[in-house]
Amino acid sequence: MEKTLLGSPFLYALLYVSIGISLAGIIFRITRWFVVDTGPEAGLIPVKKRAASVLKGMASFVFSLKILKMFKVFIFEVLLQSRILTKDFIRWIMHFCIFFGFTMLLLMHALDKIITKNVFTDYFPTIDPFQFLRNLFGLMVIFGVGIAVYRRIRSRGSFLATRYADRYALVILAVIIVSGFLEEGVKMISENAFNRMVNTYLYPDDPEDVDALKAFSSKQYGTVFSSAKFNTSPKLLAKGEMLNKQACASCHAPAKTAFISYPASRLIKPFAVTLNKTRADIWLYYLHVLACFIGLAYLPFSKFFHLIADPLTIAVNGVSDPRNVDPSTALTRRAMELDACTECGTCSRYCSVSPVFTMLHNTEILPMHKILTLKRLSSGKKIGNAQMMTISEGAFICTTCFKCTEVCPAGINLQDQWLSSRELLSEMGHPLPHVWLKKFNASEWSDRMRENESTQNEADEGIVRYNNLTGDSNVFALCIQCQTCTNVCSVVAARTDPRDAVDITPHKIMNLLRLGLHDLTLGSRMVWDCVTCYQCQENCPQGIRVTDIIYELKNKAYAHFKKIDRSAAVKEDPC
Amino acid sequence: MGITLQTQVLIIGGGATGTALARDLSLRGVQSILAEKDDLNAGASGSNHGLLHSGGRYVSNDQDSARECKLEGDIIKKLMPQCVENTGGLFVAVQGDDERYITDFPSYCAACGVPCTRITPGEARQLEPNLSHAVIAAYKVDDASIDPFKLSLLNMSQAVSISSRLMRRTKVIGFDIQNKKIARVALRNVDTGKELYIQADQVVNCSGAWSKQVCELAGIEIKILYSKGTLLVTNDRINHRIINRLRRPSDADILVPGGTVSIIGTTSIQIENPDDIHPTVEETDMIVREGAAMVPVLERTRYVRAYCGVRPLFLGGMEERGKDARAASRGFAILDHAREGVENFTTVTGGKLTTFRLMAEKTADMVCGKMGVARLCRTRTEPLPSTEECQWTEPGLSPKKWMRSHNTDDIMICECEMVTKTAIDETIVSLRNINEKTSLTDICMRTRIGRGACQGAFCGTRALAYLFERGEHTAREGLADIGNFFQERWKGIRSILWGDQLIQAELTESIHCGLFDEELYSSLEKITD
Amino acid sequence: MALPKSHNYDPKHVFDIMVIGSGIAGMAASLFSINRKLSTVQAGSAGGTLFTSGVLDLMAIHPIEEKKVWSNPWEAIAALRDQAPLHPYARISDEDIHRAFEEMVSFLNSVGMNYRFEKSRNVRLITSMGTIKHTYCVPESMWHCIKAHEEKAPCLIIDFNGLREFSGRQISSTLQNEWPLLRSLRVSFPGTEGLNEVHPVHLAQALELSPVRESLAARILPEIRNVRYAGFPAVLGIKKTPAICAHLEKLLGVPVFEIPMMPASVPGFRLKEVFDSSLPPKGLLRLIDKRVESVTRLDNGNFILNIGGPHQDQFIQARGVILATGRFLGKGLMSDRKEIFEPLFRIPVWQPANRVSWHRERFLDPSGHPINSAGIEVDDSFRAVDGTGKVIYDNLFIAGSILAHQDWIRMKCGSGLAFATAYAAVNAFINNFVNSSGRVTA
Amino acid sequence: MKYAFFKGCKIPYYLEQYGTSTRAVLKTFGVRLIELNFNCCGYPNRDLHFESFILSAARNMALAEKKNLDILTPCKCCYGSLKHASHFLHENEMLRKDINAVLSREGLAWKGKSKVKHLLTVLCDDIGLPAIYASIVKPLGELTVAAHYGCHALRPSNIVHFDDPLAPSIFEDLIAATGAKTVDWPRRLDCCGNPLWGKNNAISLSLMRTKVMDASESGADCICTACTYCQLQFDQIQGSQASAQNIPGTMPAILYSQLLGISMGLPERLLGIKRNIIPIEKLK
Repeated sequence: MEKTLLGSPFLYALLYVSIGISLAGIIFRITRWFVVDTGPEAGLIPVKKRAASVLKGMASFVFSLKILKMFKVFIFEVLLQSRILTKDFIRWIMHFCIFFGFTMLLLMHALDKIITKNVFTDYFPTIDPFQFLRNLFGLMVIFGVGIAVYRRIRSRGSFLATRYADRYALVILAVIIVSGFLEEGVKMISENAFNRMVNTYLYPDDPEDVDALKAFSSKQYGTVFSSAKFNTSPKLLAKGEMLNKQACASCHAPAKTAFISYPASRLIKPFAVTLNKTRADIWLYYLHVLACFIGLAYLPFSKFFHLIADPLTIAVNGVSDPRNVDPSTALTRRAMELDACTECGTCSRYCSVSPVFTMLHNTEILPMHKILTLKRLSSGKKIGNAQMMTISEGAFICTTCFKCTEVCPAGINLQDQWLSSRELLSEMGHPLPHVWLKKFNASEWSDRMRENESTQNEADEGIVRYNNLTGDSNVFALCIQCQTCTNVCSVVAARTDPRDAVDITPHKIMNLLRLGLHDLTLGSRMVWDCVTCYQCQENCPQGIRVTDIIYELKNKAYAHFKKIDRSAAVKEDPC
Repeated sequence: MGITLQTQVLIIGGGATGTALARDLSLRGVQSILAEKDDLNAGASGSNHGLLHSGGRYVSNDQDSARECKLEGDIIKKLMPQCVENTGGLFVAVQGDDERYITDFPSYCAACGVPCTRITPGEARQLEPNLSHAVIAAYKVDDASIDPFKLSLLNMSQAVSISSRLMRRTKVIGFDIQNKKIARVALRNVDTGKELYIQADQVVNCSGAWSKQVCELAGIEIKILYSKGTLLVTNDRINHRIINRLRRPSDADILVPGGTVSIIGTTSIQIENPDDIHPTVEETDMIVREGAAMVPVLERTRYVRAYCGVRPLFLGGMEERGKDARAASRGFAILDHAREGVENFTTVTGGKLTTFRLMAEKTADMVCGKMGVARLCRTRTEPLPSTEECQWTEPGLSPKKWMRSHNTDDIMICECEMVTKTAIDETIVSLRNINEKTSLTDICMRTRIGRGACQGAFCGTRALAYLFERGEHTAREGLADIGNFFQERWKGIRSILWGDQLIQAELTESIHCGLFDEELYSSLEKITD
Repeated sequence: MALPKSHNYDPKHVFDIMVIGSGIAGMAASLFSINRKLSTVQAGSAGGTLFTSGVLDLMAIHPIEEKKVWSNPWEAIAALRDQAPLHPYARISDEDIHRAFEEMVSFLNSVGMNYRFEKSRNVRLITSMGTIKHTYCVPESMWHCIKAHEEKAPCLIIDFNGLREFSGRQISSTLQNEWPLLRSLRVSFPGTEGLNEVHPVHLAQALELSPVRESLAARILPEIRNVRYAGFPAVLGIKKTPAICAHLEKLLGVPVFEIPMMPASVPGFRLKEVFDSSLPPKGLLRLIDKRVESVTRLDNGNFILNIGGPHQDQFIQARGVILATGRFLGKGLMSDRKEIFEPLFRIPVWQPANRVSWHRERFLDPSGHPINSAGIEVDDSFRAVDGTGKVIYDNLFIAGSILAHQDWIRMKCGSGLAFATAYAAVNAFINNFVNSSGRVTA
Repeated sequence: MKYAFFKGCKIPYYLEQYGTSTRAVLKTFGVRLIELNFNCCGYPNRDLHFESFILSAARNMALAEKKNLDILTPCKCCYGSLKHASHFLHENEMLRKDINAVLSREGLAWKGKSKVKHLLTVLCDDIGLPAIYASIVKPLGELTVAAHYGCHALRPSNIVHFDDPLAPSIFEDLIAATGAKTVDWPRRLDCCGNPLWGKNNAISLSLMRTKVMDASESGADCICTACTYCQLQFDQIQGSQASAQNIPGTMPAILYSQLLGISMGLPERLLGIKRNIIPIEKLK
């Protein structure tokens, strides 16, 4: 009957279906790497060409010495996950337990007919070491999952966001393993299982034999019998042991070596009778197998896809120079990298501008969130103007310091992602502030500010909290109009375009402030073209902090202007 | 002997009243010549707070004026908005001020129909952060600030555009009276010394503080009290609303925000002769002291200028009020000199900026009556049109326009007030229209050049260079001009030279005397007043 | 011995002289004292010499109310001595004044800022205002201006679009009667075509690059025709003026000269540049933009000066102090509504009775404003004295325009006064504190 | 000697040679450089948001403080930024409180204990010119160098305390040690233009070109920098521009750490001279 169970066409059907889905999904996702737009090169390079250049790249690679390097990379970075080990030991333990334990279960247990049996001719799942190892690997996975859950509960926050995908992955793992253990445990105590085996393997010549075996197995394996109307005399036990040796021991190691399932079986013993009645062994088995099938089918659409994307990414980037990116394969690689991100948050934890995030509270500053955004962008989702401005803020606050690229466990070339996405954003009309500010001249900005007066005050509050040079006439009232600041300003000297020259100069800033026309300074070229060389401040005979004033104006301008919708039209000041 | 001009009405004096009268008459189809011995608003019209009274100031001691102010104020806000900044105003009392007055104030206002609402000192300081913590009571009123220069310029320019004619720097030197009528008036150009005659059906004397002298030329005695008022201009604007001291009118108890600056004043000192007056150190100190009681920052702030004017207070039949200038009515009087036996001669005197239109209207009514012109006043109902060249007195306008137009060949001449050459060009044109030559002082009055922190040291130099470039000046004229210009400025800063502004003055002198040796050419300037 | 560097000098070092002030007088005092091997430290704002016109007056007008112009400065000084015995010049001999001038000018020449003067003659220099300035010693680059004016030679003044403070037309027109052959030409400065305003220092910096000079000359050359001189606004370079003049003369084929213009102008920047860059290498420790916050005096008479730097106040010990903080512009004197005071040492300031009498009613009043004669009174070795004529500190010396009883603006004696008094002050310090062996005594 | 080595954001990716050459040079003087988990110095964000700038800088200084180390940075912008931040933190108590409140979340605090030093200051003051002179094995006699000071270390002097802001000499002194000649060039204290790169390239380039022109007219073979950004401007950007528009007369730029390294005979591998875009003929 066990045969029929395993081989039930129903299950096989399911198995093939899930394998089918899984493969289709994988193929689908991989093909997407060649289609989605992930950078400024997009549109320039047709899909065909992308695919072609990738193949060419692979070909040329295979026949190069890099293959050796690749081997090294594969051992250390893929199998041993050295990239994680160097940054975070606990995390490495967790990840390695899950990865190794599950892989071994897959190979030794799930695929035993195909692999284990052929390697070990005497293989039988219920004899040692297999029974023991199965428990061991199972334990590793459970342990890993445990750590994972613990980490996610403990370090909540912007660096490690837990979303549906993560929960799902952990749950499915847990279900598979736990159901596995329980099923094993239930079998141990199951009378049906005992009877089945007795009927199959024992040829009793003495009616007492069955009782003896029962007695022994209930002692040895803890099997629970509904009708225990036999007296467990030592003699009987001895006989049972003997019979066991003949008939069972060859395929049944003592249950204790199943060091998880056995204790489990002890725990559920009280309910044994009911369990036996309800044939728990069977439905637990179904649960176990189905969980595996679901996991398999859902793999390409779940976090587990990194099982495919990560090794590839690590391998590809492991052998290529992050500083000069081959534009022909760039798009595809980036797409793959986006899939490789497991949102582990390492990048954000090491991000050079995370203090800026702490102050501005714009998650788009953090690399991990930026990758998610890039995923959204590349999937071609519509994103609102306001949201785009937030995204662009984050993108350009990044200092491209290369740290995140160095620490990414998936080996993603984040640097390249940032650089390309910036170009992309600029093309989409969301360049860095110094550039989009120039969309209007000073007085056009002042018009816009007038229309958005409501937002202004609270924007200012943040700025005047610590110093208010631009609001305090004592700061600039000292000006005696000597224009030294302007004369020493190399930016003013560098102006050659008459249009630019019709803009204010440092001393004019002082005058506009005194005339109470702050809003005319904020959007001025002078303020935003200032190289902050401090010549004006150093040379002012009246000791006016000219450059610091310009800095403050920039802060004010930015605080105001980023609230203003640049696409909206406004009325001119009827002056 | 000089030429003789004909006109229906000769208006003597180009202040607020004179120019308004010219406008009023021309709107009634009456042709006129306005003769001004110096320049528009050279007298009290150009040297006051620029305050459009809600009336609150006079409710206690001069109810009629208060009512007039209320009515006229509303008309002006409606018809001449381009000259008004509707700031609103406060009346505040500080510790030690008369409690009775504080409590009675609302009833006074009610009596004159002047709206006022009480607010707590806290609220007042909310509105005006610079207010003293010693403030114990505050009322909100409808005061506004007004640009008297723009006002007169616009009035005059409309008058000229219709039928009137302006003659600046032309002084009346005598009347030729034949059978109870002024047959012709003799005038002299104060620069060239050229003399000329004007024959007019009616002669109206709007010469404010000088109306006494003018009357004397016609052998008529009128009783005028000269009250000198001095005001100080701060380097930057320190209040949003007009701030009045809540007490019976006294010294330095009004702080008026005018565009980019604030103006504190005034004093009231009785003088004998309206000519050759200038702010004194004593007045300045007193104003700073008094003003600081209300707005402490006035003690520390930088002042860029002081100026003073003479209020002509008509004492007709109220000598008993004694000689206290403040007690004298701020109301106006229109004197038909037919009584003294000169039939076509009228003098309008007294009054205040806020009621200038009304004065002009009433005067025009009388003059028209005499001439048998039946048309009614239109200034009460028709808005005052704006013109390009008359807008440049508005603070902060020039930089706004400059940055808006983004015109690549517009040069900035004055940096403090950020006045561009466009403003100068338009001024030059407007003066050419009345075929006159432009001087730095003219430009200063019509734009804001020289009114800022540097008081002409830098912008005067640039403006002069520009006038030469335009060929407005030749030879030694330039030096004479800038000499006069500096003297004109000097009158206004001499009394406020301490701290930062003294530094500025030293810089000015070290440039123009230390480097340019201009003092050696000082004989070139004409000695004015 | 390693020169003290402003980034790593030894704070315990006791300096011989601390010069307070970075104007002409302060710079002169620093120069003279390092020339005399005194360890010297100078504190002052960065812009000390910015407002100087670049021409060096000695003495031209006295008595000012008569506008009497002297062609020989020494005669003027002589006249001054017996008519105004309180004037600082009256305390210094002609020789010393001359030596002071010589020492300063030779320093300037040694660092490539060539100056020129004739021992006993004031020169008449054209200004951008079209006036004639009476002065004594001018930069080489302005010398031809004087010559051209004397000869009334055919001359072309070049000015630039957007250089708002300078109009060749104004100059030629103002001078047309006395100098009919003076013409003017307006061109766009290379690289500033169409700009609505240009700034003198930027032009000067640009002219330091030869391609700019060539393209500028090319624009002028057609107009040169029969003129004998070419005049420019004073923008001919900051560091390389002589070379630039030479190059332009070569390109144009006529002598070129500069006309001084409204401060803050290039000649001022030149002096600043020269002093800034040439004195520290000679051993001067400069504490830039650091006002002296307060002063205390040790029993041995040494001054401890607290130099204000945010949160790292430096304390400098010096045996003598030369106070050359200038007048109001230099913050050496300050004023409120009541009085004029000296903010640092709080030493008495001789001044008019009250504010009413600070200034006259006419700005250009020939007799000058009384406030300009206010200042610190000193004894013959330029030590500050109180009202009774008693020396306040025997090691506090005063130099420059902060001194009382002089009106440098009207008398045209600013630079000469600065040099001479600085010279006298340094020597006085040496005479009083340095014994024959040349060692400084505490 | 031991310092916390503050590389700044640009060195790891854009200018590795500055990091390696600095390490190499300092190693020979027995200086140990410790790398901490520093973040951005804050300079790039000062334009946009004051507190972000201060917090960034403060966190770095707090990290160094925790380890009782002074900070050494080879970048003048980082130097200036850290100096400014500590100035503001000193000045403004409210700011100090707020920032420390944020820092305390990571168990950090800014007390202003550890000093911020620039590579040049360390070489000139802590190691000392004599030691440097002594270490020279191959003087660069034939090379004439224009020292480019870089704004953010120099001004405002009352905050950065680097050298005399108007007549600095520290850089020339250090170059002289290598045996190279220095030139006095009018624009030596001006800005390199990099702060505007990517923001207003026209001005950024014209600033750079004027300096380059000036340097070559003053007879220099190359410009010497001691700042990441200045070097990027003069080498990579000038180089790329030159090649893009084949402009002749480009002026090579070399980092002081490289210059010194050469004269000390350190191996090319560490100095990374070859990584510089524009080669210096005389050094070939």
